[in-house]
Amino acid sequence: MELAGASIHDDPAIRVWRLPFSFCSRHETANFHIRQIKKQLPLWFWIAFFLFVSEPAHAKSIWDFQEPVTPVARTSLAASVEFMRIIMGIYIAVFAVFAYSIFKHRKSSGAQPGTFTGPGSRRQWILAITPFLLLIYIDYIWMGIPAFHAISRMEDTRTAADMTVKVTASQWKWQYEYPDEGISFVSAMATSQGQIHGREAKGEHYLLEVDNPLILPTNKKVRILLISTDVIHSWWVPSFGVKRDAVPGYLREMWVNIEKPGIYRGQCAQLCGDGHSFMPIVVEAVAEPQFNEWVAQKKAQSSQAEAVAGKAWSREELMAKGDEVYKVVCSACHQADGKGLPGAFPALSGSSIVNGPMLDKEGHLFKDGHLDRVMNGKPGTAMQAFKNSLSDAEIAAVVTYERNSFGNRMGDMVQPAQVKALR
Amino acid sequence: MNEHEKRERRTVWLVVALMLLVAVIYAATFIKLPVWLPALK
Amino acid sequence: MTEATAAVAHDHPHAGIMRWLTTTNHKDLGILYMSFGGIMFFVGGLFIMAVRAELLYPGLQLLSPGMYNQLFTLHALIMVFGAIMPFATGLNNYLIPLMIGAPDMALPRVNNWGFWILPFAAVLLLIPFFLQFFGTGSGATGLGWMMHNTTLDIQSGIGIDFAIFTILLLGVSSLTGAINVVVTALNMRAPGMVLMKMPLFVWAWLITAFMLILAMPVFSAAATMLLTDRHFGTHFFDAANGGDPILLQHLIWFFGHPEVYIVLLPAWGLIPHILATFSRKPVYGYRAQVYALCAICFLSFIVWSHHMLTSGLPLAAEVYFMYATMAISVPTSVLVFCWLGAIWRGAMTFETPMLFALGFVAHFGMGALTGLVLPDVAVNAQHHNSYVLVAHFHYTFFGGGIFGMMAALYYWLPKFTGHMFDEKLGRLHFWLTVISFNITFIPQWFAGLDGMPRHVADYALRFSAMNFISSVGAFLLGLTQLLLVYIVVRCVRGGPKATGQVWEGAQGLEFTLPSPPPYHTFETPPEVK
Amino acid sequence: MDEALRQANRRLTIKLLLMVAAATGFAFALVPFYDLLCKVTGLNGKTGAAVQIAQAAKIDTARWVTVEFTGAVMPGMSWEFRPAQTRMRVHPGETAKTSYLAKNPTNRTMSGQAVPSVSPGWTAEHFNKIECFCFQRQVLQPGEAREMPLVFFVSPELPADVHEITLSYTLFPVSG
Repeated sequence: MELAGASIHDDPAIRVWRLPFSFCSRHETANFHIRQIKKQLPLWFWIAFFLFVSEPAHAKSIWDFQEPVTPVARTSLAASVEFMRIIMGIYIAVFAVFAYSIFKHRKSSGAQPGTFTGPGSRRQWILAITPFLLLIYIDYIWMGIPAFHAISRMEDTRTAADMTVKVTASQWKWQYEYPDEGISFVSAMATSQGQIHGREAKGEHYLLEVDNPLILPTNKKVRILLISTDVIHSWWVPSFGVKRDAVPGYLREMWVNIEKPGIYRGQCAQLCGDGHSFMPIVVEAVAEPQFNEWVAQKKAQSSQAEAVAGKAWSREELMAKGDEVYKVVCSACHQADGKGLPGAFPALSGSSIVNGPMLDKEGHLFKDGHLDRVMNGKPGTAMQAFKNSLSDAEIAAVVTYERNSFGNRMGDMVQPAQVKALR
Repeated sequence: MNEHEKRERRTVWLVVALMLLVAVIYAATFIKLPVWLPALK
Repeated sequence: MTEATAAVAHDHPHAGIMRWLTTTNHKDLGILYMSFGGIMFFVGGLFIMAVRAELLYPGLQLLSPGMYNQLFTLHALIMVFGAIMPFATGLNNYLIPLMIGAPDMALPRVNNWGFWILPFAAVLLLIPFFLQFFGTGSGATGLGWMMHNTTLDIQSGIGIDFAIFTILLLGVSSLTGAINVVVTALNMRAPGMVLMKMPLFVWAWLITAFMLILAMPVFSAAATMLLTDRHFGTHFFDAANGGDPILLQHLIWFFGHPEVYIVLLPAWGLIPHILATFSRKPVYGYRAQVYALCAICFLSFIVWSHHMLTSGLPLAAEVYFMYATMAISVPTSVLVFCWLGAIWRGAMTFETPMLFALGFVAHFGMGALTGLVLPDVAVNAQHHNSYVLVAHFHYTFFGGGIFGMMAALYYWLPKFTGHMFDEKLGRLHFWLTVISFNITFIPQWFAGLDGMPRHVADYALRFSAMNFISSVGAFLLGLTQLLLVYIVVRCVRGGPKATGQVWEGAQGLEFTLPSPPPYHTFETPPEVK
Repeated sequence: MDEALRQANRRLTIKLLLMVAAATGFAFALVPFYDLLCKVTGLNGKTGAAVQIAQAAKIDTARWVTVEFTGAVMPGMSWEFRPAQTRMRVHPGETAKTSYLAKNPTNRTMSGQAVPSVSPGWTAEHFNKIECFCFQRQVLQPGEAREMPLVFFVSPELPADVHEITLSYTLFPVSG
């Protein structure tokens, strides 16, 4: 199983924000951006050209969303394109009249001001009323009726779903759960802090890449349940045409039916605190056989992990594995030497929690002790609940490692089987 | 009562009425809206 | 003696600073309000410049995400509550008594109080922002202008509490102002000025005042509930104890949607004045406009949930809010139709106020028409909280609200100061504003259509080009506004004398007075035919 | 400034100060006042939600509704909390029984409160809980595991369009 990559929590610059103006922009990255932009500029000119010059036949390419791959997304794209055409038509029609008036009825061309204050003749009344009837027709019939069908499709409960996925949002990651398969994992952004702060070149999928993508089968109606464990988030993949808030304590649902295999990327769409920009969603849609293969593989992995957790580990095994896990998961905040970053991340070296009890005599988890912190996190801080993303063996290993490194000499260890019992 | 006094009296009543309206809406938000709004969920 | 007559009894203003601190004169207070609005316009602008500088390139260059959240939140709060609303209130203070032939506002001392709350509210909002640089607290509120996320977990610290107190203070200020407008408009009109002869600007403000009175208490109550949730153990919005985080959104948008019209209505009221003046024609469709404004006022209270169509409303509610929202397009298009009627077959000249008024119509038209698309729930699922939305409401707030305020400023500036402003510079200001405004916001449509969410401090590479152009446009737009300061300061200092009429086609009681109008006006009410 | 005016100003100052004092006092009085109000009116769920007793509802054997169960634990709760089964099929009107499993693996007695939520939200009124652990706070001793029963029925009035209902419990920590 892959380990959770560096997340937003790992970045000291975000925590130490009393110095908000860090002038760390480098010349080479600036050049890089400009090259990027140059590459995209023709697109912009192209769009501007179509917006101002072309006829509505080309409008589709202007108002394009990302490629729609679900029936809902296709419907909403079609509605959006048509609606945009209509309003551009109205805009051009209305402002053509304005423009005509502005050019014709000027004092400098000798126009004499009228004295009318409203429609006078019957003809003028008809002229005045028609646009409103047309508008009502557009609102409630032309666009209103398809819109109603689109909504009832979006909120469709008539057809049963083929499978269910539960999405649990928290600051700033997504946990995906397949209740029927018993699979659950955490998905967090995989873009490095170096890329964000301009120390490394930005990759192709900058900010839109995760460690564990959500895998979904194509051509299946997938019900997506949404809930949050802290603040309101919003799950949005533009290609799917659906967006729904994840509310703490309140279950929400929506559905997708992906018609085309591929990798689709989205982001959290509800301001949810400092890491709002760093909460991407990546969905990999695969054909059903591959999906089943993936499920089988995941299940094999977890039964393998369980088998590994079942055996008794030696101290050396735990320490070696713990070193590995620590480097990937913990060192970004607590640093490679376990000294932490003063004012931002606590040191593990000499820490009273690490050097304190973790299990009591009966084998119960010591509340707010070392193991509890690692498994269940500390609310309101960057320390997340790692029991959602690490296996029993990984937790046991890293805790054992921390208690016996950086000058900590607890001498004790914890077995994966114990961790398993405490989940 | 002359025109001026009448206007003053009207002013006072109007202000009192508007302030009452504000107070009622403020109170209703606390008391009634949590009761009404679940219907929207 | 009532306050009204007492104020009139003070024949001469105090000298120096005491004049401005103690004044109950509607013209002085109008100028105070407008100056305050102007200053806050630049404070809010400065904040958004920092935001756009961060967004110039992908990656985090200047700001931490927390700082970024604070800056755009303060930008929004300051622009809406600190710049546009006070400026519109300043206009009503100065102009309503002149337009209806009253000696002053009905409640001059309340008027003074209402104004002097504002600077303190602004200080309260900004204190936590500056305190963080000295190591105290965790900064100002960073939740977006309507604070529509649950605030219990998202941000601890004093920022939100200060914002809540700011909102409560602003509530008091707006409500006193609103009550004052209602009483003045209903009770202080010159003999012969029946309601249906009242100038449209006064009508628009009367309706705005009613909207404030109906909506502001809800906002204040929501803020109070938030405060008690945070500190006194209530559970209105806390899911743990049966509260509902979505209730906060309902309450806040119940205010927030009328608020959009509170910002826009004053501008809608003054645009017909300006269009009529420079077309040298009477106002077109006066009654239709009054009824349209009333209809919009009513509709604005029953459509709030279209701001939360992705929050998981039941199907029936989604359908209702969609159709109800679409209904707003009808009275709004009545207004546009009347604006067209106002210039049709006129004898137009294009002085700066007229340019801004026409710019208002063109840009607001774009914002309004895109507002017709957004309530379509299926489409909304795509546009909600994307940059499409950012572009949309800037076309209405800036293209509508601010263009309207600028038109009004140029239109009445000679009346306020007694001097004409530099017409050439005014036109330059207009064209630069239009160009840079569109450079700023057109790319945001495309970024949004392409899937860029709003409120993000950093973005994926596919949005780079659009954000780069948008940022450059924003810097231009910011710089351009310095020209406005120069024009206004020069006009206040001196310039060619303005006549009482000021503009050739100007109508209305305020133009029967000399420019600038004397300290006390209409002590004996004029007769209106 | 003449004496009369000065006196009038002084009186006004005193009155205003008194008003400030009264307003402050009122603000403090609000908390007990609000408690009283809640107690009297039953607002904000303070009197506790009433358990709906199943009427002799007609069982609609022609229809099946799938009920899914899911659980979430808020951060700070070190508990394990999950449904005993993830889904079951019931007829509308039929009384069904299932349970949630909770375990407190820590060495401390802790209490939690489960808040239910039903999706689609508007079907909540058709989802009736006869017996539910969500009405009281749950106290678990160190190491204690408990099976918490849930008895419910789906109302036959449930619109025919709905085939799936999901019930979620979010376990919140209760402090104090």
